[in-house]
Formats: sequence, C-alpha cells, structure tokens
Amino acid sequence: MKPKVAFYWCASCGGCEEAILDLAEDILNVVSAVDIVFWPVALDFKEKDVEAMADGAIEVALVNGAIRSAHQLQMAQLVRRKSRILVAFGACAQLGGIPGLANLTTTGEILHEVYGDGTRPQLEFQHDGQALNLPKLFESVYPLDRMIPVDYYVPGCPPSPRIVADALRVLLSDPLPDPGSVLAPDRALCDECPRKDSHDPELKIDRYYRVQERVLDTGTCILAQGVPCLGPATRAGCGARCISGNMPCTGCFGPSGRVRDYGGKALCSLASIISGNDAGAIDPILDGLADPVGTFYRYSLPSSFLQRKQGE
Amino acid sequence: MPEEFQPRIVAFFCNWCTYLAADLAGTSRIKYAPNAEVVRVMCSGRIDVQFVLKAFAQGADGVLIGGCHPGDCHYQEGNYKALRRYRLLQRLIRQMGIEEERLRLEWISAAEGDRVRVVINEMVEALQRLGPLHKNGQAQERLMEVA
Amino acid sequence: MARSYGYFPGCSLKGTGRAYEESLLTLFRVLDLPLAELDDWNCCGATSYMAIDETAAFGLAARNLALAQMAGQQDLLAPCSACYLVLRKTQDYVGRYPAIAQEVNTALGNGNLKILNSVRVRHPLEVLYMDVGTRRLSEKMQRTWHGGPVACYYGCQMVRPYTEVDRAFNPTRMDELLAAVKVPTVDYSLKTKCCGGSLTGTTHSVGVELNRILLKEAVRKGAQAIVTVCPLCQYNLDAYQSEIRRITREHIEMPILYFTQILGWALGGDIGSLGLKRAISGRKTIGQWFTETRVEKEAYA
Amino acid sequence: MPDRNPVRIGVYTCHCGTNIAATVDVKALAEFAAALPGVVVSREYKYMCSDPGQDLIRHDIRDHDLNRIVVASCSPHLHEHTFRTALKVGGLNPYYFHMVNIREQASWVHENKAQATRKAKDLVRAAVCRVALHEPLERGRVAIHPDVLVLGGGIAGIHAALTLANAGKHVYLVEKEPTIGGHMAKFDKTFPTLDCAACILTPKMSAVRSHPNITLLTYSEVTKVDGYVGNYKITVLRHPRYIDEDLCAGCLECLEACVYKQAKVPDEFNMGLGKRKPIYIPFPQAVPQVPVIDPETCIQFKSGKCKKTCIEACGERHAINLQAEATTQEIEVGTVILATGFRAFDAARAPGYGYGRYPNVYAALEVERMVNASGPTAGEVILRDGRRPQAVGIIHCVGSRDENTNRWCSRVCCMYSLKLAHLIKEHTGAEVFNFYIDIRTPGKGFEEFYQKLLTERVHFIRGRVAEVTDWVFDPSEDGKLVIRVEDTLAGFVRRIPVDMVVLATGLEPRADAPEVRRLFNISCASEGFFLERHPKLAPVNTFTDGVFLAGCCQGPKDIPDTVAQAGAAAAEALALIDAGYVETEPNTARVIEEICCGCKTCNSMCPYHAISFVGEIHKSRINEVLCKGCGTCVAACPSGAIRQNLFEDDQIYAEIEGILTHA
Repeated sequence: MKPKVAFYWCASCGGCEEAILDLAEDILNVVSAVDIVFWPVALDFKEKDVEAMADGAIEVALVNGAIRSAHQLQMAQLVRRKSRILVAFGACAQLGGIPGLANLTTTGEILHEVYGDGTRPQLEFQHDGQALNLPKLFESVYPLDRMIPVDYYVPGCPPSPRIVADALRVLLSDPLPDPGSVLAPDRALCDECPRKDSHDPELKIDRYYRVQERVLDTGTCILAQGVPCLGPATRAGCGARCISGNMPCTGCFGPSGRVRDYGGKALCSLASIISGNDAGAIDPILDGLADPVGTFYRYSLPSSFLQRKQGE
Repeated sequence: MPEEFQPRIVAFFCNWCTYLAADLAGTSRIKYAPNAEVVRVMCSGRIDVQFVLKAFAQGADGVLIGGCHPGDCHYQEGNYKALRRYRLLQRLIRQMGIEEERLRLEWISAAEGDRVRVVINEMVEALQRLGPLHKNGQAQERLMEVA
Repeated sequence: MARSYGYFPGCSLKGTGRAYEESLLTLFRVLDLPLAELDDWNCCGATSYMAIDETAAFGLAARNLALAQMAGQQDLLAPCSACYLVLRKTQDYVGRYPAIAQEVNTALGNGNLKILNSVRVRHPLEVLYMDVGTRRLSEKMQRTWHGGPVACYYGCQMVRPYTEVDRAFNPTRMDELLAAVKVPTVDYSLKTKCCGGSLTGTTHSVGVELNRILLKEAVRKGAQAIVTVCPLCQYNLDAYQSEIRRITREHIEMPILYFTQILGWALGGDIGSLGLKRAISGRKTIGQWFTETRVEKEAYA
Repeated sequence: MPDRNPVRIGVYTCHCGTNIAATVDVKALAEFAAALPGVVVSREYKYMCSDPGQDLIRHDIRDHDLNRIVVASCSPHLHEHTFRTALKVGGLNPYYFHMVNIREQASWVHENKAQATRKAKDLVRAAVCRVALHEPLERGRVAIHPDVLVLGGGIAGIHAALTLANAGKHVYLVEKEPTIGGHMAKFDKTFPTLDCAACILTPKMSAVRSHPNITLLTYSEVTKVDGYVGNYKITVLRHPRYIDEDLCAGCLECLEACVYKQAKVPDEFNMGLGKRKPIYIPFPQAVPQVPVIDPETCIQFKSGKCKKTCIEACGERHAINLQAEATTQEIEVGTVILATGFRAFDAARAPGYGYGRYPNVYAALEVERMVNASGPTAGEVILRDGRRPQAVGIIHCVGSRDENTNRWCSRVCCMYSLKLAHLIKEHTGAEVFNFYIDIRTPGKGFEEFYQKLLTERVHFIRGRVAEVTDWVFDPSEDGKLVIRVEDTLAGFVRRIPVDMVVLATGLEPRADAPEVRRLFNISCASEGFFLERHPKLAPVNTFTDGVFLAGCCQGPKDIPDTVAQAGAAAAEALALIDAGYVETEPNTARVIEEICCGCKTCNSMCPYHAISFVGEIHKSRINEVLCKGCGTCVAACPSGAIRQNLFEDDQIYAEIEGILTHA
C-alpha cells in the first residue's frame, strides 16, 4: 500500500503549497506514488481526522511555515505525533522566514498597528452561552525545530521544484539521509552560479548599491558590481534562479552546514571585502547597505543567535 | 541596599597588542574591574561577527574587541577588517535593540597597559548605567510563554 | 566684514587700565575687527576670589562664559591677564572635572544659564598674532617708529600654565608683532617674571622691589620703555617709578606702554584715542615718540 | 564525529608562590575544576612551571591516561611553550593543551578575592570546554638562511656583526650615515676608565671593513622587509655618495682639490661646531675611507658651473661619478639584529635653559666634540666668543626625569657629566658645578669615579635648575650666564654665575624608530624604544621571531651594557642559525574543498598572498607555508569553508559558552 503523506502549513504565505503544485506534471507522479491523508489547502480533511489516526501512521509530513500562535503549535505537535518523518519545509519552517521579521517588533506593537486603540480581538468571547476562542499569539516567531523535533529540512522561499522533487524521492526511498540534514547541497550558491568566474580574485567593494540603483550587467558577478548578493553565504540548490533573473540572492536557502548564524556570517563577509581603513572611509560604503537586519536576516531572524529584538 | 549590578563582558583580544597590553597591566599591578573575561585570538581580524552575537545571546552584557593600532597590525591589515565588521555590526545591533555602548572596539598597543584599565572600567560603568542586556533573562527562557 | 569678537573688559579696563581699552578699541577699529562688548558681564573671579573661594570664582567666570555663548560668540576676548587666566582655567576645570561642572551649572541654573565650553577664550596678543598675523601688520603699517628700543614684558599669567597665547619660557610673539611694525626690541630675560602683582598693595616694599628689578634690567639691556599686555603689570611698573627713584637714588624713568598703544599708533590710529595721556611715567618721552610721522617709502632700486 | 577515546582532562592550578594564591582561592578553583565535565584530575601546586610541577602533569598523563591538559597559571606568552613541551615529554600531542591566564589577567589586576576567584573559575571552565575540542597538530619546520642583517653601524651593530662574522656567518651591516661608528665615534673619552673612545672603537671599525664575512653597506637604508623568520627578503636603498667605493683608494686628494679652498659647510659630525667642504669625509678614521659629496652644497649640483677640480684630482681612478643615482639592493637573510641606536634630546625643547638663545649654552655632544683632540677646537674648550671659561655649569637630567619632556632616566648622563666635568677641569682649570637631582652611579667603577671627582673639587649642587638667564642682579654677574637653582641641601635659592653651561641631554628613541618598527613588525614600549619580548627572560628578543635588539634602540644604556647586549643578540641569532631550522606554530588556516564554493572572498583578505584561486577546480587554496595564521580569512569566509588550527570556530564558541555558563 502507498505511503501516507501529509502537508500542513503554519505561519506562511502559501507559497510553499504553490511549490508543491509547481511540480507540474510531476505532481501526478507524487499523487500516484503516495496517499495524501491531510492537506488543508487542497483536500477536505479535518483536524479530528488526523487525531483519529494512530501515532506514526503518517510516513512523511511536510510542514511549512513558522510557529507564531498557540494553534499552530498545537497542530504542529499533533502532526509530529502522527508522523514517522517530519520535514520542515521551506524557509519559514526551517529558519523563521519572512514572518520571522516580526521579531523586530512585539505582539503589542503589531496589534496596535492593526487595530489602533480600538476594539481588539479577544482570546475568549461568550456568545449566548457559547465560548468562542481565538488562538493566542506568541511574543515571537519560532522556527519549527524550536518547538517540535524535526527530522529533515527542505530550504527555500519557496523550495524550488527540483529540490522538492529530490526531497520527496529521497524521503520515500532507502536508505534515509542522516537525521537533521538539510536536503540540499552543503555548498554555497556561487558553486552553481553561472557568473562565478566573472570577477578577479581581488574583490574590493568601493560602494554598495541597492539593487534598484544599478543597471546590472547580466554577465558579471552581482556582488562584484556592488549590489549585496548573499550567494557566497547561502546554501546552493535553487539553481541560482534569482541570479538568472539578474537579481541578487537574498539568502532564502539559509546557511551552509558550518555556519551557525546566517546573518552574522554574511555580514562579516560583506563587511570584510569593502575598501577603506578608517571610519571616515568605511561608513559611506556601508550606507549602501540600508537595513542590515532586513538584508542579512531576511529569512532567518528567529533562528539567529539573538532570535529577536532585545529589550522590552 | 541592593548589590550593584555586575555586568559580564567578553573581551576578544588580539595576541600581539591588546593581549600583551593586558599582560603588561598585570605585571604593572594595575587594578581594574574583574568583569571582562578575555578570549585570545591571534588577530582582531579572526573575530567572526558570529562570535560577538553568540556572546550577546549567551548572556554577555557587553563585548569588547581589542586590536593593534591602525598601521601596527602584527598581520599588517587584520585590524582593518575588524574595524569594517565592527562599523557594520554596530548598525545591526542598534536595529536589534542593543545599545551601541555594549559593543566597543579599541586599539590598544602592547605598551598601553593602563589603557586596558581605563577602557574596561569605562565599559563596566557604562554597562552598569544600562543594566543587564537580557532584562527578562536568557533568550531561551522566552520559550516559557508557549509552555 | 570680519566676524566680531566677544569682548570682556573686566574691571581694570574700565578703571586703571582705561588706556588699554582705548588703545585696544582703536587698534581693532583700524584693523576693522569688530568687538562686541559682553552684555551684563560681571567680575571675572580672578585673584582674590580664586584664592579664597574657588567655587565662587569658577561660578563668576562661568557666568561670563555662558553669557558669551548665549550671545553666540565663538571667541571671547579677555585683554587683562588675570581675566584671561581665570576664564581659561574655569573652562579647563569644568571640562576636566564633572563634579566642578555640575556645581557650576547648578549655580548657573538659577539664572537659566549653562556652560558648554563652546566659547574660545582669547587674548588680543594671540588674536593679533594668529588671526591677523605679522605680515598683514607690516602691510597696514602707517607710521615709522622714531622712539628707542623697547623691552617686551609678558608677565606671569599670560603664558602659564596655559600656553595658547605664547610659549611658557621666553615668549616672543609680542616681540614679533612689534618687529613687524619696525619697533626695535631688546632681548629681555625677565619677560615673564613677577611684576609684584597685588603685593604692591599688601606687602608694599616687596612689590616695589620686584618692580625695580624689572625696570633696572630693562635699562641695562638698553630699553627705553617697557611694553606690557596686562593692566596690572602696566600699573605696577608705571606707578611706582618716582618712589623707586626716591628709595634707590637710581635714575629710572621710562614709559610703560601697552602693546596695543604702539600697534594702534603704528597702524595710523588716532593718536588722541590711544590713552597715551593716561601714562604716569615718561610722559615727555611718550610725547616725543608718538607723533604724526608717515612711512618713508623706500626708494625702488 | 565521536572521538574514539573519550576526553579525559587534567586541570592544574598554579599558586605561583603567592602571586596567584594571594588573590585567587586556588583550592576552591581546583575543586571547582574537578567537577567540570570531562575533568578526571584537578590539582593545585605551588609552581607548575617548575620541574616537579611539570612532572605532576607527566605522571598524571601516564597514571590517569589523560588526553587533554589545562594549566591555570600565568600568561601563555610566558609558559605556554614550557607546558606544551611537558605534554610532549609525557607522550601527549602538545596541542591537546590550553593555558588559562589567572595571574597577569586575574590575580595581579584584581583586589577582591571573591571576584578574582569567580573570574578564574569562568576562565577555567572556558578552557575545559575548549580543550575538549582540541585536535592533535604538528609543527612545521622552516630552514634558516644563515646570513644575518645587522641594522645600524654604531658600537652595538659593529660588535654584533663582528661576533657573528667571527663565528663564520655572513653579515650585512647596513648604516644610514656615510660611515660606521655611530655616537661612540664622537666621544673623546669613555667613563669610568677614561680610555679614549677612538682607541677602542676604530680598530673594531677597520676590522669590520676588512672582515671577509661582512658586507658593509653605508649611506644605506632598509626600505622593505618581506618574508618571515629564517627567510627574510630585505630591500636596501643605497644613497649615491658620488664616489665609487670600489674605485676610490681613499687618498682624499679630491678633498684638497675642491674649489672651496676653505671648508664652509657646518659639519654634522662635529655638531655644527666645525666646518666641512661639500666633498668630505665625516672624520679621519671614518669607515669606509671614501669621501661623500653633499649635493645640497656642491656647486656642480647647484649651478652646474663648477670646474670639477675633484674629478681632475681623482684622475685615472675615475672614482668620482656625479651622475651616480640611488640604487636598491635585495639581500636574503634568516635573522635580523636591530641596532639603530638613539637620538640625543634636543636641548631647545627645554627653553628655560636658554639653548639656542645664549651662545654659551652647549649640549653635551657638542662639548664631547670640543674636548676631543680631533674635534673642531683640537681639544681646546673655547667659548663661541673665543674666551676660555672660568666657571662652567653642567645641568643634569635635561630631557630626562621630566614630566614636560621625557619621564625616563637616561642612565648615562650622570656618568658622562662627571666625565665631562673631569675633562673640562683638566682642559681649563675652571670651576665646574654639577646641578643634579640624584647622582646615579650604579655600575662597575662608577661610584669610585664619582668619589674621585669630589676630590678634584668639582662642585655638586643638588637641585633642579630653574633657569639659565643673562639677567644681572649685581655687577659681579655682568657678562655671565646665571644659573638659578634651589640648592635643596642648603635649603635656599642660589644664583651661580658661569661662563659656560653644559646641558646633559638625555637619550630618546630615534625619529625614524616608528618606521623601523613597522618595517620589522615589532612593538615599541610607551616611550618609543623597541619592546623586548620579555624584560628579564628574553631581553634581546622581539615578538617577531628572528628579529633581535641590541643597544640603545631598546632603551638607554652605556657602552659596556650595549656591547654585552650586542653579544647576546648575536648569540641568539647564532642559536637559530646553527639549529638550522625553526619550528612554526601550526595555527594556520586551510580551505575545506568540499564546502568551498569559489566565491573568492578570502583571496583579498590575505596580505601575504597565501591564498590563491585555483581555476581548474574553481576553488581557493591556502599555501600553508605562507600563511601566518591570523585567521582573517576564516572569519571572512561566508560559507564557513575555511578552518584555522588551534582557533577553530567550535573551539572559540566553546570558550564563549564556557565563560558565560552561569555557575
């Protein structure tokens, strides 16, 4: 009988679900190969259906999205319980992703932004004897593995079709890769970048530009053109899609294996290669890197050392 | 009265200038605050931004980076790399809600034993004004909210 | 039109040192350097105060500095050495010792003032040397000196402990300024020795003896006048010459001038408004020296 | 990957007598360490660096089969090597070791015992966490080029060069001036023995010239230093002296022939007291015996309208070449001895003493020349106005022990002042007054010399001179210089009229010391003299391997000390050369090829060009020999593909965690 597969989403945009569909005709192979038992976005299963399953009944669960609310946590824990293999699918689940940038503010600030001083949604509300509940919002966004044990990671925002296909193939076959591994090459993007040999070794940046400030040559290394490209710091596997679109890598595939804090490492590297040996010369160059957190932690703030904005 | 707050400082010192300056402070019996603990690296250029962030996340209230004066680096240019990273890191930690006084870079030559005292004491004072970095304990403890 | 200098006269320049003020104003007029007298200035806090109650002295000085800074002045001109020193010292201490700064500012706070040390305390000698320069002085020279050689006397407070005005040992800027307008000076080794200061008023004999030493050495070096930068020095050297003659029977009679008088004259300032008539000693010589002469144009070869 | 044999750590806490034990609770520290993960043995001992201390480690390695060692004692700069050796002897790889500095950076700098102990605990915890991750490493070997560069041709350089040359090593002696000899060549007599400086120096100078193992490069400067211990590439700039050293026979006829019949140019060697011609030889015994032309003053260079009588005089030898230009020369050496000497304090910087203002105020070196028989006045002490002084005042500590100029004691001034006092009295019979703060005669025969002078009725007045003035207080002082001083023994202010004032100027670092320092990548102490590796245990070594110090460039010292130090420096160099190789620290960086993505970020990081990009494999590679181990590329590598031995990311993380884990 076919292996049971589940898809679930937490704090995410839905792009990861799209990524599954992006498999195009391959999706049919997937569907024929497996028995999808839970996929809220596409199929009509309910929470109780999952609860009804025996623990470990699901062969592989692909969970995308970060954890921001009590309900997401509860569902993640449920799916975890029911699955033999649980995969953090996509940048949000693996690193916190774009929603993770909310860690630069507090829940209070967010609610105020949305509802001002007006009425706010209540966690619990009584309506003719019936209690209506809303899930509690946490103070911070968390990557999946800070909440539940995660067996494998599929990087990307969203994961590229190739990565998804490879991941599914690997996961449904023997032998399984080492637990905890990221299902993408442990090398940085430059390795598969078509422009890797376009600049000479003595790379020196005299000014950083924001991408909209520059008409980028399509043949030359984007970083060498002064636009912060995080390819050197980001795990390969996407096939350098952004680069082919003449856009810099923004790091959605996250760090390679030996890096612990993606943003810190990327910052360290991009700061090292600028010219200027005193503050007077250095600072103007750095001005080109507007919004350091947004630049270096775009997808990984919750999984960084600091995890969120400090202080109250 | 409540005991005054004792900040914890992780100090990354280069082997050839600032670490020697700290040794000189010792041989000169110069007294200074005991809050800074030194991690020796060969050159300030070795200091990975990750180390600094790790220290802050791990509970340090301040991080001090010590290197050779510009032009005097034992490895010619390592201190310039350190400076470039420091300038950018300052911007990042400000965004992350960490006051810039918590991260300090100082050029201290092997001859400037007393400078070690001045810098560390100044930093301790500054941090005592600011108070602990993790007002509500370690970052990890935030997980309590979900338990 | 040059920017204006804040001007702090202090008590002397309105009293015994009137000649200094008159010649200073004249000189700055011919150089068209506008002077803006500080509004509502008070005692600088010098000597007696400084000796008895430092805090009060700092407070007094600080108020003047704060006023100047309110008036938007970058420079505050203090022609009297005593004023210069106490103002300069106050800035230094306020900058260096937070405790003093706090005390002073609490005091000033009652008058809604605060000292920021944004004002530069200057002495005319330094302004003329640094901002104007010897070159411009020679260019603007209008009258040729026919008087005898003079001894430049700087006094004690002008160059110690602060040395912005000139070097602590053997200062030379006044000599250079006078040389720029072709006034011969002698190598005067006592140029920073004590003039007797307020001793002339308290332990009179000692004060006068110190005066005598200065005058006598000037004579020995062939000087026919002594030029000063400080109203107290000027007064001490000027006022007791007859007394010295009486006690020592040495014939000492020489004009004691302000450097601003000579420069003001050399640059063509109105002779009547250099305060020359206020001199006590050597009036005759002064009369002969400060006349309407014009620069002889050197014949071009 | 899991280690086959589990980590077994031994921690050793040193009392260092009471140096540590007085401020750090060593017992508590040892107990604390014993409880740390992986720690099998934890001991405290009086002196870990002593043999019994090291034996402790060796035996525990054997008895408790330890595989990691932590020693908490002094600075690794002092004893890291000692303990690594102990591990080696104990049969353990020396790099399974980490040292904790609880003396220089804890017990000596803190007073509160509780806090000092807390800090020591944190540091030990950090070391234990770190050492667990250490890996065995091997030291590399670098062959030592046997040739030596000696920079500076004063007595220090000369003595070092001769010592090495006599030991059969080839020496390049580089001197800035046209001749070697340095300051000593200017002296007349030397204290306390009063033997003539020339008599003991000039033979050594000619020995240098004639020695087959010495290449003498005068009028030359080092402009570039490449390489590392054992293999330095030195670029030497040779200023043109316009007279070919090989062709010149040293007849000096060209000097006679110069169109200047009289010498007109102030003579540097005689401190401007004498005159020289545009073509000159610094002094009669100069080495090499080759004149030099000073283009600043030579008519031919200034106007091009000279009869060039010098060239005529040289005739067939054609040694003179006015077209000569500066040349550079590359030399390869394995070791370097810096003997760049000192600069005499400029007396004009102590304006109260009237130097440059009163003609009869002299700096000591001027008087040295004056009393020198071959000096500008042929040994006569004559004032600038031609008079012979009746009374002479010698002011000590000019530019020494002075908050306004230099704080340090220049060590030689007291003695040379006594010497000059003796010589001046001998030459003139004048009354000589010494004005001193303290008389410092801590040397062999020094105190005896001082006593001798007292019997010669030289006056000694204890007090710092206030000023030298020409202000006449009473007629007896007319035409004299008056020294105003508080006689602190008599307890009143005195005015001492003299005809001549001698300023005992102190010793300073040379103006070009900072450049030399940067060239050779060594440190300076706060006052600007070159910094020795350790004031007691490595007084002639620097923090740069293979670079040694001799003479006053390291600090003021007299001739005997200078010569002794020069010998020591030569010995250190010989020790290296004869060993044939040095072992290099293994803390180099390396690229993990599987992870390297070829982004080239690292390539621009390395100032030593140790990193190259290998086109075939599209990856960067590090040349281990060229790598000096700074680790800058490791931090810069965006994908963590570069690792550094002994400073692995994981080891440093472990250290940080160790420090910050709350006990």
